[in-house]
Amino acid sequence: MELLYFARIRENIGHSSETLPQPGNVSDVKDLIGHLREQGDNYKAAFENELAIRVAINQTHVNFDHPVDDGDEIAFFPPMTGG
Amino acid sequence: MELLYFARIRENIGHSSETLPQPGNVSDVKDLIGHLREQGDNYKAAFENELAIRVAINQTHVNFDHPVDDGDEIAFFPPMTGG
Amino acid sequence: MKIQVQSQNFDIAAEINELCVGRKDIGAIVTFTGLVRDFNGDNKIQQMTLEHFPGMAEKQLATICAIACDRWPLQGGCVIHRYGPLSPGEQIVLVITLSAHREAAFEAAEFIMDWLKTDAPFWKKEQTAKGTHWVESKTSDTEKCKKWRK
Amino acid sequence: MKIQVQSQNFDIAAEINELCVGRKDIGAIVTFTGLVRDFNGDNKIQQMTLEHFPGMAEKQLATICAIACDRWPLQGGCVIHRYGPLSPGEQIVLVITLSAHREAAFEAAEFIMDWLKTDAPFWKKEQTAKGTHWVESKTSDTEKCKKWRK
Repeated sequence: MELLYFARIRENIGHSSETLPQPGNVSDVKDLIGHLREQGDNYKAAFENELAIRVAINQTHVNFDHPVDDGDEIAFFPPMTGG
Repeated sequence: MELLYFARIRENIGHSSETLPQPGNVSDVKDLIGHLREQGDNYKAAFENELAIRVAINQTHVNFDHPVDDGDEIAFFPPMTGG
Repeated sequence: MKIQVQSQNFDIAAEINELCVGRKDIGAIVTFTGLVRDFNGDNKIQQMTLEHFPGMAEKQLATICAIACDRWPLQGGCVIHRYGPLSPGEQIVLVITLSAHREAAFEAAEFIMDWLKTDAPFWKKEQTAKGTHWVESKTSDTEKCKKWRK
Repeated sequence: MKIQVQSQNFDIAAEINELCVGRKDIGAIVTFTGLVRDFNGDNKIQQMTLEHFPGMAEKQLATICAIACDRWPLQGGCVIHRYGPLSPGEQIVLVITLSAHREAAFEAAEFIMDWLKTDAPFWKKEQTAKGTHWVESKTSDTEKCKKWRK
């Protein structure tokens, strides 16, 4: 899976993208967030507050219970503040 | 009193302004309209439908029961259609 | 707010620039431009002529803008209304509102347009292949205006 | 509707002209321009940087515009959103809506702005004398967006 990070989440983590083979115990967005939180303090900070996280799979907004697939592009970002 | 006519009312009457000494029996707008209606078919046509007449005295909208004075500028026009 | 009643055309960009130049406190600019359409219902419009009541037109526009400034936190704006003969595609009216916040700018511009339609002394005459006629005022415009009284 | 996400500035007059040139069926043009303000609450802003998600930003703007076109009788329009570093006074976003009727043009422009604020992947970072910080999303923006769901 291709992971993308934007804005505060990108800054917390320290990079804007990475490729990750789908972990065996990860079947939805919530699982993936749980997995990422274990990857270090930078990830822990990035994903600490679930209310401040938005997810898009293949550029479409999804909820945390949406399944993830190894071929997906999964983007994490804070609530949007454009306009 | 200085009378001004605009748009359809001006066209019905045939001129855009006239000066009229205040008639003795005219004390408000309604009286004035009644007086003007007697001045010929052109005036009759102009003032036939009261719902289609708006009045401004000295450039301020007024109702038909507003008093008129010899020094007033009194404008008659149809409902507005600008914008 | 700047009020102008004129026969000549106007330039939206120049008006925005005049209002905003050097300012950094404005968050939102809303503009409304009204144009002459080539159709009104089934009638193909060849030309439109706008008659107005000089003096009172400016006075009414100034009153409408003063009410808007009282009701919304505006940082400026303008209303320009043309008169005289106009062809389809030509600009009739421009309203610009400036505010720190978009909601105020949107609402004030719509308010000014709604009131202007029923309260500013302008009258439209349309010329079609069948002849000329005065445009009737719309009940819907009076209704739109009433909604602001709440 | 034309959608553009770009770092360079835009020219309102040129955009209106591109949309309207040669047309005589348009009655109303509404434009909304969002600008960088020099204050956000008590913080004096030195610079703002807009980050975006390329690809998804255009996609979301196109979706919002498609919903607007479905809901109101629009005759065209555009949305231009900038990204990158911007100084106070600079333009951020432009929405233009064209319609035969003013109400549709006003409502559609406001709708697009309200949705764009909560649904288009852009993030603002402000630079003040105290340092930089990400702008928090506003509950009021989410509320404004909800009102259109009725």
